Amino acid sequence: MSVSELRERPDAVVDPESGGQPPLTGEDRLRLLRLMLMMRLSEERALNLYKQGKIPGSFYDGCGQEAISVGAAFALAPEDRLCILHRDLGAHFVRGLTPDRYLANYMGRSGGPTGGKDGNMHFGDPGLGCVGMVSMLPDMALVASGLALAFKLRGERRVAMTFFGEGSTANGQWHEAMNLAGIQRLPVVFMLENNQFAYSTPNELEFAVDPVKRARTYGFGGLSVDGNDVEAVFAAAAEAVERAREGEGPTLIECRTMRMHGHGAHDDMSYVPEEMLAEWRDRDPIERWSERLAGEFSVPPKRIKELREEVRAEVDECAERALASPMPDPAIATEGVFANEWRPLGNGQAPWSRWKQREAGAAEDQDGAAA
Amino acid sequence: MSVSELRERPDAVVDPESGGQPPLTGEDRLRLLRLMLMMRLSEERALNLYKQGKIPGSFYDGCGQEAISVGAAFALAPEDRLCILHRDLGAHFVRGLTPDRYLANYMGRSGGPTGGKDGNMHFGDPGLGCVGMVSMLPDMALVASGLALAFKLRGERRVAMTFFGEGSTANGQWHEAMNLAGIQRLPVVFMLENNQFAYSTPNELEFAVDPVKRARTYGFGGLSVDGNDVEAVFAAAAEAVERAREGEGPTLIECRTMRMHGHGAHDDMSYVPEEMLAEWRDRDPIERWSERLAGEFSVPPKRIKELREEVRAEVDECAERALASPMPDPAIATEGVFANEWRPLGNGQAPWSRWKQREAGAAEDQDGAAA
Amino acid sequence: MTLGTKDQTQPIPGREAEEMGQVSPEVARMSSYLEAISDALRHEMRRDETVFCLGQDIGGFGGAFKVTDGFFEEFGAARVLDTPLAENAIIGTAVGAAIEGMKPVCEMQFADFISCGFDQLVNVAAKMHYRQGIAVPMVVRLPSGGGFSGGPFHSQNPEAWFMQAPGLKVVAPATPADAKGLLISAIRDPNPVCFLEHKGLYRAVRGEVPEGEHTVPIGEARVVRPGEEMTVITYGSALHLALRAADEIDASIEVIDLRTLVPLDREAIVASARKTGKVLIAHEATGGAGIGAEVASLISEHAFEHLDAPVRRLTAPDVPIPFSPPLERAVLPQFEDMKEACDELLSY
Amino acid sequence: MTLGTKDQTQPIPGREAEEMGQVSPEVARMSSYLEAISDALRHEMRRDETVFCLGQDIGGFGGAFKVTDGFFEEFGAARVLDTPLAENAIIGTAVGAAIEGMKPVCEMQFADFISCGFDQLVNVAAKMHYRQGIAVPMVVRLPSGGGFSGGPFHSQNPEAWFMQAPGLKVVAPATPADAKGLLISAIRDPNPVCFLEHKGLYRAVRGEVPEGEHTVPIGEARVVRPGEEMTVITYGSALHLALRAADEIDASIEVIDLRTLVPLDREAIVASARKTGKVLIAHEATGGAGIGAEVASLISEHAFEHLDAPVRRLTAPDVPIPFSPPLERAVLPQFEDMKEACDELLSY
Ligand SMILES: Cc1ncc(C[n+]2csc(CCOP(=O)(O)OP(=O)(O)O)c2C)c(N)n1
Ligand SMILES: Cc1ncc(C[n+]2csc(CCOP(=O)(O)OP(=O)(O)O)c2C)c(N)n1
Ligand SMILES: [Mg+2]
Ligand SMILES: [Mg+2]
Repeated sequence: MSVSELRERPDAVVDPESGGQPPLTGEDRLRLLRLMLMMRLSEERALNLYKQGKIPGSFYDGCGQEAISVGAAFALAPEDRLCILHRDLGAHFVRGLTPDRYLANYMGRSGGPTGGKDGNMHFGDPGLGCVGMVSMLPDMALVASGLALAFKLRGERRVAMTFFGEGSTANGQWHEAMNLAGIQRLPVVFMLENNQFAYSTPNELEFAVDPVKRARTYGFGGLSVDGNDVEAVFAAAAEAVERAREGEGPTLIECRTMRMHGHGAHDDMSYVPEEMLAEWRDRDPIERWSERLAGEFSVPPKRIKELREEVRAEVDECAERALASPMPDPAIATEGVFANEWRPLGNGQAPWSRWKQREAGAAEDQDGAAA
Repeated sequence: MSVSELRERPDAVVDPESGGQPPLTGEDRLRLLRLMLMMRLSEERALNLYKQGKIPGSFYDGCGQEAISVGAAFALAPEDRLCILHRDLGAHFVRGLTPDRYLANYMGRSGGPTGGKDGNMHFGDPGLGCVGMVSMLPDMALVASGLALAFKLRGERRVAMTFFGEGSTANGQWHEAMNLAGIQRLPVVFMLENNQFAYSTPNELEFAVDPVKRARTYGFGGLSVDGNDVEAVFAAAAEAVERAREGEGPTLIECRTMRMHGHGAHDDMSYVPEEMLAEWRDRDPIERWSERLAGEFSVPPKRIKELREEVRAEVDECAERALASPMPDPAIATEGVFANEWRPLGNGQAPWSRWKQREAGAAEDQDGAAA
Repeated sequence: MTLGTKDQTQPIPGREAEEMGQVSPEVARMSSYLEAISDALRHEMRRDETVFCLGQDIGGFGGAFKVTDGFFEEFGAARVLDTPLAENAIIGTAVGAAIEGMKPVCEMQFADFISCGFDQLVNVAAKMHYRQGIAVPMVVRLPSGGGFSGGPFHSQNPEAWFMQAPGLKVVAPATPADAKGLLISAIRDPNPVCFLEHKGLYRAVRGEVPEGEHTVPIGEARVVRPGEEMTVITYGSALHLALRAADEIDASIEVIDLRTLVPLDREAIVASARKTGKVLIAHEATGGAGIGAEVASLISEHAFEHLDAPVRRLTAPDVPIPFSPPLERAVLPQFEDMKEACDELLSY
Repeated sequence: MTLGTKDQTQPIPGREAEEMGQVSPEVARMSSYLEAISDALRHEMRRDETVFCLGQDIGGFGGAFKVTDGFFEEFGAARVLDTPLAENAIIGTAVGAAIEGMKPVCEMQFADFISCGFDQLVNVAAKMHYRQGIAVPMVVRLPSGGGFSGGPFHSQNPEAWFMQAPGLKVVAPATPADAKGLLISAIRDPNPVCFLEHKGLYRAVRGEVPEGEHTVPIGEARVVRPGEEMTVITYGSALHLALRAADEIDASIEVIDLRTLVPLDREAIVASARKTGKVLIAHEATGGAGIGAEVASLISEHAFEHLDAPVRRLTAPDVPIPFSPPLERAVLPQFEDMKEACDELLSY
């Protein structure tokens, strides 16, 4: 997101001048590309498996929206927490999930995070700080607020992040989450993905006014960014995460984007005008980022091609692993309704160089202390 | 409400100049006073009955808020519909309910509109175009939107009105109602009664920003008026009703007021600072209106005193009637779970001279046609 | 009986009330369960201008399961109203519209989402007439049930919740003819009716459905197959398991399709229990405090002396419905479970 | 048994698991049911920093029923969190906080308002561990029940809804000692627990309550009064009617207080039914698909050969709870109803 773009938004919460965010390194930029590619290629692979009848039930992907989940989650520290939604596979990968576990979950195999108990995108790896979504939208906005409440109550400098589609903002729970987060100034970042449709329902039947405008009426900032620009999403998220961590409360970030596939694989999206799709196809987040890397950041096109091939090979390998994962034992179907003990969520990976530096710093400090 | 006051509000939906509302006649002004007095004295009477143990369960009143329900409902035509809430007894009286039925309902007698099936303010007289509230707040905002939807679907020039407290706006259903009403431009008027508290909870724990500000983000106008000024409430409501009738969609009207009694009769409201109460006591809506009538509108103080005595006598008589109403037959306890047929709601009374004139006009027309 | 006064106040609707609309083969045609639902809806919308539909993606898109396919074109946007993603809004505005003389038919995209509109359903719609004498003629269509890896949020059978919310009628047809007949009856009923349509039957079940006018009275069970040695009382998807088991097992098995769950057809239930003395109650919903528990209790209370064996239940266990096929099969009653349960009861 | 596999998957928690916390009179004192609940909450909040309360008006005001009276002063605004009027928000944020290691205790101002937080309860809290292995240690306190003209929205007993939402534990104490012991156990349980506290018992029932540490294991019924001729299985407010009836009737009546509704103590239920052969199940909630139906079905399935009479239920009929005293009395089970039901069963 260009600084001027930010400045233009009257309700932008982020002062682009204040910034002070450690910038993205060259490696970070390649990581962002890698993660978006991993999402794209994993979902393509999954769609194939679905068409081959290997995925039971239905299939949903986030084609065209890769910049959002990748860019937003990239801002988070290991100790932060996420509730990831159904268009946001990239966020799982940012936290360290491997595609085999994603594919295994979709196929109902025991190797998926839910071990076959739940399907499609209804999972999160607790070991990576993620709480899997429920179908009911946008219930996770409240759960994320609750995670944030725990951080606030304990005085921890940690942040919760969640995602929801623009259609989900019509549900009462969205309002309850925004209102409570505003009153309590919770350290939570709400990523609103406006992909133009809720299933077949266009924006004008979902709301009369863009819901990002409501942020101020809940007592916090809201801003819109180009959801197909991974750096713009990252920059907005990083600012919001930082503010949340500093005790300055929640932020609502609208990412304008387009759902490039049907709502699910069964949906031919005949309700979407072809021109609309064509227009957005030209703004493909992966293509655009690749071009910027090649142009502005002088990454050799060969490197980008290699990256793509590396990711493809990794996804292929993961698919094999997923296919080799057994179906669950029917005996577990009636197990696990109740917990015997509470266990903490684990920390996720945080590939942004800023956190790597912090870790390195901490390790150095320790080394120093040990020495 | 002074025109200048209206003009000062940046988010006022009503253009005070455009006006064009038939003005209040002298008789209208006395009617408003009469209705507010009837509410005050009926509730005082009910409180006494409660203290005497004649009212089972709990007791709620709207002391100090009389201008809102009276002023708002006064704008409605007979064919309009209402969902009246728990601080709004005056609206029932505007529509033609007599205090005996109110008191009988509170006492669980067969003479109340619910015949003892429901209690306290959970009633409405279907014959007068009212659908009684449920406890869950603010559910009636959606029901009122549904009444309005029926009008819109049938192309009728009719309006639905409902009320809710500021605390209830935190509930998800409020948001769902506002959002839907905005999208569909429903002919509905939402009266927001900000009486400073939701039970014991003060504004700052209910929301970070005054919810009237949200109206615009739902695609319609919102304005705040002095809820202790019956003319201000009436003027705002009349404009909003007119707009709704003309197909211009919903309006949210915040009436700033104070709940002068406890949440219920059991609540000593020790959480309310005495100065706050004292301040609001000086703005008593009935006293203020009486003074304005006596001053600006030259109503002889004697007339006002008489009116008060008339109403008191009427309430006394009604109390006797209510006390004479028998307890319901236990046999009905298990009857009426299911309906055998649908029956239309009846029209309410509409004491505003404008509607009386319309009726007179219609009657004349008929006379003319008959002749 | 004293207990009865506290426990069974709903009059059982007269059997003779509506004899119209029985299947008469000359005007019937083969339809899927899904087509039968669409037919009923279209029939009522053509017949009665006050009938309208509201729900998510039901307009131009024709609904997640295509029940309202073509309706938008025929009836227009106002009568096939696409709503925002807000279930309380759908049900709450339907209540208001119904009170004002419309006959709304709400679609939940999946029955599971009723949890998001629960309050308006159980508190506003259900209690309205009892409290105020105001009728609320509306239908909530609930695509329910599992068997196709819908997972914990797209497979539920929430009917027992509704039985614990007095004021709601509840129907759960198992055949195309009943789907049509009960939906028409539901739309004409002056009360809120929860219409459970099992997704697994949408395209899998076909049958003869009378063309045009066809109603099935609410509150009346059907003896689908008479028998002497035992009874299976069931509804929805489990009916088909029961009929197959009755076919395959060499014994005289009576199969009763409840069709309506509220008000229950107590007479039919008790009569069959008294006749055969052995009853299996089968449904797909979880067992604990389910419809089967109510039916079993009624039988133990009112047919005690006639019972030759314990009343058995075959239901899903009290767990969320899992996604993966082997897990889902382990949870939802299967044909083998049905057969085994019948065999066990027969040999008791 | 095959049916069992589909129908009763929840292991019955070991009876021996927690024998601590039995009433030992030397450290007990007389408390009301309400005081016992406050005590339990205070005890846990002092003991464990992660325990916090959230709900409407629970802070400075001390809650609609004063359960948290004085808590604000002792524990501060952060741990006695006044929320906006939004039940899904209360439960949903509690889920999140619980996952992150807090132990939230939510207060619904009245149990009836759970309909407004239903979705977060049944879909998010209840299914979390089954789906993802993530424990959600939280309690939802539900001031329930009628008998004081609360009317249709302040008198409900919603426990059967929860039994149809696998993943929730449900307790419903009837005595001060159990109220304290079960609330402490609920707070320490790593699952979402619905804690039904009957408003009619708050001040009306007093009893000995152990001071300090006192837990009652979840999942364990209590034989409050042993007997031979018949059993009343009950919980909550109806326990007190049963005990009075057992006192007044000249017969040996066993009275069992279920205390926990999910998971049900099937062993205790079936054992008593087998012993006495005559069972009345009594509760205040409406009957249709209620807890009583589940218990009656269990008995008919598992104690069939031992039954000497039909299993009877005494419950509210399937109607909303009316406001006016004569109507409410006609609906809620009264002492006379209990006595009559026992007499009838004894003379069967
Ligand atoms: C409470 C609820 N009602 C209905 C649905 C069914 N449903 C699933 S996805 C969807 C559309 C969601 O649109 P949006 O929030 O814009 O997210 P998107 O899928 O476009 O990313 C609907 C209606 C649901 N998941 N939850
Ligand atoms: C959904 C819901 N939750 C809780 C309550 C309990 N309750 C009754 S009135 C009230 C406060 C309402 O405050 P407000 O909306 O400001 O209206 P007021 O009483 O001040 O007029 C509460 C919390 C309720 N009625 N509905
Ligand atoms: Mg969308
Ligand atoms: Mg208020």
